[in-house]
Amino acid sequence: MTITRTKRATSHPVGRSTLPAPKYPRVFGVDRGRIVQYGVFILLALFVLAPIVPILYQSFRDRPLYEAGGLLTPSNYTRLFTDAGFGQVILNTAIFAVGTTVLTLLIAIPMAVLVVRTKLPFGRLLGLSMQWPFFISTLILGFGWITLYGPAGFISVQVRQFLGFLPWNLYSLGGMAVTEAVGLAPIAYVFCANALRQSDASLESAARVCGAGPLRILFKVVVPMLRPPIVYSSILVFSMSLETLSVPLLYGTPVRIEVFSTFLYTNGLQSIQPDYGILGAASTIILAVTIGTVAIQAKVLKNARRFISVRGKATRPRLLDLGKFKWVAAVAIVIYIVFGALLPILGLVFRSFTMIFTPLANPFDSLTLSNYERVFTFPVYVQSITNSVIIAAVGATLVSILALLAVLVARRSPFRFARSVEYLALIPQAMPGIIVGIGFFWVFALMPGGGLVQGTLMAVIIAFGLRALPTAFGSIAPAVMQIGHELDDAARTSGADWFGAFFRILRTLLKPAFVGALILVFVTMMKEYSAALFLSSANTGVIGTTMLDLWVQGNTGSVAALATIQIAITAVFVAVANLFMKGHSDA
Amino acid sequence: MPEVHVKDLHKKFGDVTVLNDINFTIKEGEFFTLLGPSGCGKSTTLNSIAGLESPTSGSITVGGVPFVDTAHKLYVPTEERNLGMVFQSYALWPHMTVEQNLVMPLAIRKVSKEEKASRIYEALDTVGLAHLKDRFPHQLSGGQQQRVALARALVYSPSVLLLDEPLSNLDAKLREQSRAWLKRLQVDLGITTVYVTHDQDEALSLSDRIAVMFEGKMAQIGTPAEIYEKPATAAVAAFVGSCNFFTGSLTAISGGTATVRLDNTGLEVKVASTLALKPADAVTVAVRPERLRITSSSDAAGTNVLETTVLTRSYVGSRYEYGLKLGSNVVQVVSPVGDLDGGVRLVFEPEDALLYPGADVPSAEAQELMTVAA
Amino acid sequence: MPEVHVKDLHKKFGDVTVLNDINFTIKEGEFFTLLGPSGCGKSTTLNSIAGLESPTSGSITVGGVPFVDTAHKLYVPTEERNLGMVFQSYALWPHMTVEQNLVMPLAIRKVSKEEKASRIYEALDTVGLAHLKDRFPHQLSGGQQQRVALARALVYSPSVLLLDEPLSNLDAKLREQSRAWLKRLQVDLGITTVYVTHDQDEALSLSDRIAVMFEGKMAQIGTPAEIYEKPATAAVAAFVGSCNFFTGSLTAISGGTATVRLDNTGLEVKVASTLALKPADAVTVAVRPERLRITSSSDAAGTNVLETTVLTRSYVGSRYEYGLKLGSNVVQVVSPVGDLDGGVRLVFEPEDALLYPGADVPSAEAQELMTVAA
Amino acid sequence: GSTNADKPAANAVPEGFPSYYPADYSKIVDASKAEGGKLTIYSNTDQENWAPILRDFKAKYPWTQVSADNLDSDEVFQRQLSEMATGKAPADMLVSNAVQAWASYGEKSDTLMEYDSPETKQLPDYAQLMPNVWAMSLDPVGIAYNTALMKEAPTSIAGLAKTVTADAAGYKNKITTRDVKGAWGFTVSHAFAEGSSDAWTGLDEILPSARPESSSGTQKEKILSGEYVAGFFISSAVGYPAEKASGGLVKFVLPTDGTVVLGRGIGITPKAPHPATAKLFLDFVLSETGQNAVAEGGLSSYRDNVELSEGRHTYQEVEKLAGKDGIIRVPYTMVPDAEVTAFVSKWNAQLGS
Ligand SMILES: Nc1ncnc2c1ncn2[C@@H]1O[C@H](COP(=O)(O)OP(=O)(O)OP(=O)(O)O)[C@@H](O)[C@H]1O
Ligand SMILES: Nc1ncnc2c1ncn2[C@@H]1O[C@H](COP(=O)(O)OP(=O)(O)OP(=O)(O)O)[C@@H](O)[C@H]1O
Ligand SMILES: [Mg+2]
Ligand SMILES: [Mg+2]
Repeated sequence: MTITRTKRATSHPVGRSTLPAPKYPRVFGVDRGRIVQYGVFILLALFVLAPIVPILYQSFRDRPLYEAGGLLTPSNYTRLFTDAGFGQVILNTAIFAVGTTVLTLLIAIPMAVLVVRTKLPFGRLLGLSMQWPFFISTLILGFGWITLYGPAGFISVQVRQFLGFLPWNLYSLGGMAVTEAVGLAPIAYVFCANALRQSDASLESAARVCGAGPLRILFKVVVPMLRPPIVYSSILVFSMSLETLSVPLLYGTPVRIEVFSTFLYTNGLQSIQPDYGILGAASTIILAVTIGTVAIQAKVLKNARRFISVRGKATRPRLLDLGKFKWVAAVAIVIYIVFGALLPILGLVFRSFTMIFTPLANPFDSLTLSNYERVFTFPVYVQSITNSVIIAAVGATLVSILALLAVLVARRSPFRFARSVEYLALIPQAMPGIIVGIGFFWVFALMPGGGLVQGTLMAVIIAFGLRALPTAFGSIAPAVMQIGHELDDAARTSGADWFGAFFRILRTLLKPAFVGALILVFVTMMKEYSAALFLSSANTGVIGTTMLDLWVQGNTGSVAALATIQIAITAVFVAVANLFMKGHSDA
Repeated sequence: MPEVHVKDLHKKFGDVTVLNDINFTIKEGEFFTLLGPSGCGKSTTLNSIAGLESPTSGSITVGGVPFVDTAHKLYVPTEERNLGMVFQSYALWPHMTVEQNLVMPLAIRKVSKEEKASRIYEALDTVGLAHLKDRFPHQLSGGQQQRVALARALVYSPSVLLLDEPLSNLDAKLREQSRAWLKRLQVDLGITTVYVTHDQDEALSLSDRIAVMFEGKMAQIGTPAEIYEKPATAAVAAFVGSCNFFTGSLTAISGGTATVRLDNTGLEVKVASTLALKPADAVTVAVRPERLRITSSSDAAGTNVLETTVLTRSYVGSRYEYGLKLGSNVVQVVSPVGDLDGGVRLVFEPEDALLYPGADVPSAEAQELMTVAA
Repeated sequence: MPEVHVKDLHKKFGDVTVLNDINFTIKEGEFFTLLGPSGCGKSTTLNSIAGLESPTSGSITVGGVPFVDTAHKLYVPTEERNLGMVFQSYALWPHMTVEQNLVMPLAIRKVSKEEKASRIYEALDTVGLAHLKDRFPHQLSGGQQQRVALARALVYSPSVLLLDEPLSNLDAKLREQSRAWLKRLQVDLGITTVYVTHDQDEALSLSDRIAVMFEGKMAQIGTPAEIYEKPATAAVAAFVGSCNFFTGSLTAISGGTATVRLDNTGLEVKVASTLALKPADAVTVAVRPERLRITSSSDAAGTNVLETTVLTRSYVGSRYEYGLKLGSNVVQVVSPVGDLDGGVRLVFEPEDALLYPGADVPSAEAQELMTVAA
Repeated sequence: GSTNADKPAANAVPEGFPSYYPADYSKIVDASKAEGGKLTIYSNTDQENWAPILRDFKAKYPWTQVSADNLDSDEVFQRQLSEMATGKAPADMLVSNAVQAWASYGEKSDTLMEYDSPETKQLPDYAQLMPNVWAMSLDPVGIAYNTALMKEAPTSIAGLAKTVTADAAGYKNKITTRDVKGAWGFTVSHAFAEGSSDAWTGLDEILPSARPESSSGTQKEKILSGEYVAGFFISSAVGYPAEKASGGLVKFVLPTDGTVVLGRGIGITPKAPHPATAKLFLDFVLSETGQNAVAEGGLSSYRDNVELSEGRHTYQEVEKLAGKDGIIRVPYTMVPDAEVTAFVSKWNAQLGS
C-alpha cells in the first residue's frame, strides 16, 4: 500500500449509491440484438437467394419452369458449351470486360491523382464534374455516343470531312469498352479519390525531402499506394461490365458481336424459340463468376488494411505543383468531361427538342415540343415517370436501411455469420437484371402471398433494390469502419445493449453515410430498368422500360425527352440531398 | 466496493493464445495496474472483465457476482455488468454535448430527472468540468476530454472502474499532471480500479499493486516497490525502470554472495544472491543506473569497480545521465555530477545488483540499441 | 556540417499567425531542439527549413546557401535542399522494401550501382538493421521502422538532419531506449540536427541547445541546464520539468532576497531574486519538487518552512513523490523517504526558488488539475 | 392506367349493334357490366397505336377500363404461360405480331378461349389467323431510305440489290436489315425468302452490304442520321410515321417483289378473368368502327370500307402499291427447329461482316 492518506470514502463514488445495471428481456435466452442480427441475416438470405433458386433449378430442367413434367438433367450445360458461338461469346466478353476495366482505371486513376493531389486550376469543379457520367444510365450514354461518334454521328461526320476517313470504329469491342469505361470511371474515381484523401501526406513529403520531383512522387509513391482501391474498383467494374446490356446491344448488334449479356438477352427475351434451360445455365455461370469476384474482393479488402498506413496525427496534405503540366492535366480532364459526358448529354437534351436529329439536316429547322407532348399525353408514360420516382425514393430508403443494418451486423457484431452477411450483401453486384427479374417473377408466383406483390410497384422495388444493395453496402461500410469500435464499446459498458448502442449512438454518426447511400441508390434505381422487363405491368412501368418501348417504336425524340426528364429529376434529388447533408455535417 | 477475482483465464484468437492462465485478485478499493509491453494481452484481460471479449476458459467474479464462468457456461453481457470504463481514445460520442454524453447511461437506467441533473453535476464537478457541460467533445482539449470520459464512467456509480491507457493520448506534460490528479481522485473515491498501461512510470506512481505481464502470462504481481526493487525476472527488471544487464558465468557462490565473471570484459564482480546456482552456470547481472556510482578514474573505492569510458552525457533535469562504454556494451548511469569525461570508474556494492540465472537479457531490439562497436 | 540561420521568420495561415518573429542560429554539428506544447508551431518551423511550407516572411540560410529569402523572392524547392528528414509517422513507403526505400533517394541522385549498395549497407548498419533490408515496412516493429526512416534520411549524407517527433509513436520503454541510442548516433555522426518534440525529457536529454516555443513565439533558447535551472518565464519553468507555483505579493526586497506573502496561506517566504520589483507587486514563486525538502513535523530547520498535510504518496522508482496540501493548492515534492504521513513540513532555501513578476501561473488546465477543496 | 385520350372521338361510334350480331348479344354486354368492365391485355403494341382504339371502345362501352401492358413480342406468351402455370393469370387477351410465338402458343392445349366472333363472316377469310385468333391489323413490312443519300429510289428488294451491287464499295455496311436471330426478324425474312421464288437472288446480292439491327426504331434512326442509306424489312408502324416526321428525308416504300404482311393476332385467354369484356373488345376491334380506330392509331386495318385519308393506312392500299401478287402474307404456322437453324445460318453466312 502506497496510499497514505486514507480519507477513504465511506460513501460510494460521487457520494451516491450504485445504480443497478439495466436488465434486458430475453426471448428463450436470446437477447434482442441477436434477434435483429438473425433477422437481418434471414431477410438478406431470402432476399438474395430467392431469385437465384428458381434460376438454378431451371438450369437443370429440360423445359421451362411453367411446363409440367420436366426432368432434371445437366444437358443445358452441355448444350451451352457445345453451342457453336459460345466460345466466341466468352472470348468477346473477356475482351470487353478486361478492356473496360483497364480503360476505366486509365481514366480514373490519373484523374483522381490530379484532382485530389495536385494544384489544379478549377480542381474542385473538375472533381465534381468527374462524377457526372454516373448519373446517366449507360443506355442513354450509348445513344448519345452513337449520335456523336457513330459512323454517321455529328462529330464523326466532321472528322471524316477533315481527315477523309474516320480514325475510330464505335461498333467494336473497343468502342463498347470506351463508352462503358466513361460511364463507369466515376466509380473507380470516387474510390481512388477517397483513398487518396485519407492516405498519409507525409509519404509524399518524405519523397520530396529525399529529392524527388512531383512526377516521380506521383509514379513512385502516390500511384503504387492506390493498389487497394484499384483492385477493389477493378473487380467492381469487371463484374459490372459482365452484366451490362445496353452498350453491347446498341453497338454489337449491327456488327454481330455478342457478349454474355446480349447472348442472354437474345436467347431469352428475343429468341425465336426461347431456351430457358440454356438461359438458366448461362445465368448460373455468370453468378458463379460473380461470387468468385466477390470472394476475391473480400480477400483483397482484408489484406488492404496492411497496405494503407494511416498512422499518428492526421497530416494536412500538401498539394503537388505540376508547373505547366497542370494545364495539360486540366485540359485532359475537361476533354474527358466534355466529350465523354457533357456533349452526349447536351446532344440528348437538344435532341429532345427537335423532330429529327441528323447531320444531314439543320436540326434548328425542326425545333419542337412534340417529343415532350407525346410523353405527357399518354398517362402510362407519365405514370412511368412517377413510378420511377416512387420506386427510387422508397427503394433507396428501404435498401439503405437494410444495407446499414447489414453493415452493422457484418462489421460490428459478434454475430456468428457476420461474414456471410457481407457476402450475401455483395453477391447481387453482377446478377444480370433480367435474371433478377425472372427469378423474382417465379418467387412471387410460387411464394404464398406472392400474388399480392406480383405486378405491383413493390415487386419492382424489390428487384431493383436487390441490384442496388451492393452499392449501398459498399458506400456505408467504409464509414462504419471509420468509426472507432470503442464508441460502441463505451455504449455497451454504459449499459446499452448491441441494438441500443446502434440506436442511441451510431445512428446519428452514420447519418452522412446513410444519406450518401441514399443518393447512390436513388441514382442507381432511377437508371435501372432491365430487372423490370419481366416484372412490370402496364401500371408499373419505369422510365427505363418506357424509353425502351419508345426506342423500339422509333420515337427517339421522346426517348431523349424522357432521358432529359430523368437527368433533371436525378440532379434535383442529388442537389437537395447534398444540401441536407451540408445542414447535418455539424458535430 | 467489490473485489475482483480472475481465475484461470485463457483466451485464444484462432490458434493464437493471447492469455495464458491469468490469475489475480483485486481487493476492494484497490488501484490495480496491468503493466506490460504492447500486445502482451493487457487490453484483452481488461476487456474480459468488461465483457467486451469472452474468454476461452476461466472465470471472473466481481463483488461476489460471477460474470463469466466457462465451466458453467455463464456469461453476463457487458451492458449488465455495471462497470465504468475509460478508453484510450476516450470514446466520447462526438455528436453529443458533454452533458448528453453523461445523460446516456442514466437514461438507460431510467433515472429520474432530478437525480440525473444532480448526478451529472456531481460527476462533472468531481472532474472539475461542471462549467463545460454544454460543449461538444471537439471543443475540448485532450485532457478535458479524458476527464469527461472519466465523469461518464463514474456518473452511474459503477462497482468497478476500468481504465485502458487513459493518459496515453495526452501530451507528455499533461500526462504527468493528469497522473497526479487521477491518483488523488481515485484515493478520494476509493473505487476499485483496474488500470492498463505500458508506461512503467505511470504504473509505479499510480498503483497500489501492479501485475506485470509478458506475452499473455503473468510475470509478477506486487507493490510498486516490490516490482522495482525485487523484480522476479530480468524481463521485469528491464521493463520496469531502466536496467543494465551483463551476462557472465558464475565462478563461485558462498554466503549469499556470488562471484560472476562478466562476458564482455572478463572481469569478476560480486553480487548478493540467494539463488541455488553452481559454478560455471550462465547468469545475468542486472544493475539499475541509479545504483551505479560513477567517479573519475583515480579515487574509486568499492567492492566492484569497472573501468569505462564516457560515450554520451545528457542532462535530465537536476541530474545527468551518462552512456558509458564497457566492452561492446553501453552502460547507463545516473549521476548528479555533470562534468565527467574520458575514462571513468563504475562502482557498485553486491547488494546494488540483482542476479538472474541464464543469459537472460532483454529483447533483441533493446539489445541492438545497447550495443556499440567494441 | 553547415550552420542554420533562421531570421525573422513569420508564417500566417489565412488570418492566423502561426509563427511570429522566429530567430535562431544552429551551430555546425549541434543537436538543436524545438520544444513546446502541441500546436505552438514547431512543425511549421521545421517544415519551413525543409521547404515543405513557405514562410510569409523571413529568411533561412543553411551552410551559407540561402534557401528562403522573402525579401529577395528567393525560394529553393524542397527537393533541391538536400536535407534529411524523419517524420513522426516515419513515412516509409509501404509498398517498397527497406532497401527500395533507401534506393529511391540515391536513384534520384544517379549514384552508381556499387556506391548505392555500399551506402545502403552503411546506412542500415549504422542503425543496426542491415539484416532486415528485404522486409517491407509492415513487417517491422515500430522501433525498427523508425530506424529505417532514419537510415533513409542519412543514406545520401544530407547537410542537415530534421527530425519531427520521431520517437512519439514508440511505446514508453522503447522511446526511452531509442533516445539514448539516437543521442549516441548523433554524437558519432556529428551531423547538424534539428529536433522537434513536445516531450521535455527528450529535449533535455538529447539536446545541445533547446528553443522553447509557445504560440508561435520563442520563449527561451539555451542549453538544457540553463532552461531547467534558469527558466526565463514561469511558462518555461512549468513546461520544462515539474514545478510548484505559488502566487503572492512582495512585502520586501533587499540584497537579492525578496520576501513574498503567499496568497494561499498568508505565510511569508524568502526567495533569491534580482528582479526590479517594488513592495505590493504581485509575484509568483516557483519551486521544483526536488528542491523542496520534506520532513516530519517536528525537526524542520531552514529559511522557509511551510506546514502541509500529505494527500498522496507515489513510488516512482527508488524515490517517492508526495502530493501535499497547502491551502487549496497541491504541492508536489520528491523525496527518498517513503514513510511520511499526516502533517509534514516543507523546507526550502531562497536559492531553491525562482521568482517571476505578476501572477504568472501555468495554464488554466494545469491549474485545475492542481487544485483541491481547501 | 387506361390509355384513353381525352380528345373527343374522331370516328363516329354508332350505338347498338349491326343486324348480323346474335340476338342475345346484349347478354354479353350485361355480363361485361357485371364483371366491372376491367380488361387486361398483354400486347407488344405501342400506346400510340392503342390510343384511338381504347378511346372509341370506351365511348361505346363507357363502363370499361382497359389496360394494355406493353411487353416484348415473345414475353407476352412466356408471361402468360408462366402465369397460367402458377394458376394466377391476370391477362384477358393477348395481342402480338410474333407469328412463331403465336403458333407455338396455339399448339399447346387449352391456351385460347373458344369464341366465334359475329364479325368473322364480314371479314376476308385471311382475317382468321388461327383458330380463335384474328388479325387486329395486317401490317406491311417495307423499305425505308434516306432521300438525301440514295440517288435512285428503290421500289423492290431486287431493285435495291441492283443499286447496291452497282456500287458495292459505296454501299458497304450502308444497308440495314433485321436481325434474324430475333423472332420478328426471322419471321419476316423467312416469309420473304419462302414467299418469293427468286428472293435469294436479290438477297445474295444485298446481304453482304447489310448490317443487322434488333429494332425498327434503331434502323429508322440510323437511316435518318445517314449511318445507313437504306433498310429493308422495316415495320410500317415505324416507317409511315418516320416518313411524316422527317419532312421527306426518309421515305418508306413497299417492295413490289414481295411485301411481307404480318397479321397482328388477337385472342382471348382461356381462363380470362373478364371473358365478356374481352369478347366485346374482340368484336369491337374487328368491327368497322374498330378498324377505323386501328387505322387512326397508325396500324394497317384491312376491313373493306375503312376510310383512307392522310396518315391512315389500309391493307387495300398495300395491295394497290405492292400489287396483289407482291403480297406475302405470313402464315401462322410453326417453322420446325431444323429449318430455323438452317435458315439463320444461311442468312448470317451471307451477311457482310
Ligand atoms: N480480435 C483479435 N484477433 C486476433 N488477435 C487479436 C485480437 N485482438 C487482439 N489480438 C492479439 O492479442 C494480443 C494481445 O492484444 P491486446 O490488445 O490485449 O494487447 P495489449 O497488451 O493491450 O497491447 P497494447 O498495449 O498495444 O494495447 C496481440 O498480439 C493482438 O495482436
Ligand atoms: N495548413 C494549415 N492551415 C491552417 N492552420 C495550420 C496549418 N498548418 C498548421 N496550422 C496551425 O498552425 C499551428 C502550428 O502548427 P504546427 O503543426 O507547427 O504545430 P506543432 O507545434 O508541430 O504541434 P504538434 O506538437 O501538435 O505537432 C497550429 O495551431 C495549427 O493548427
Ligand atoms: Mg491495449
Ligand atoms: Mg508537429
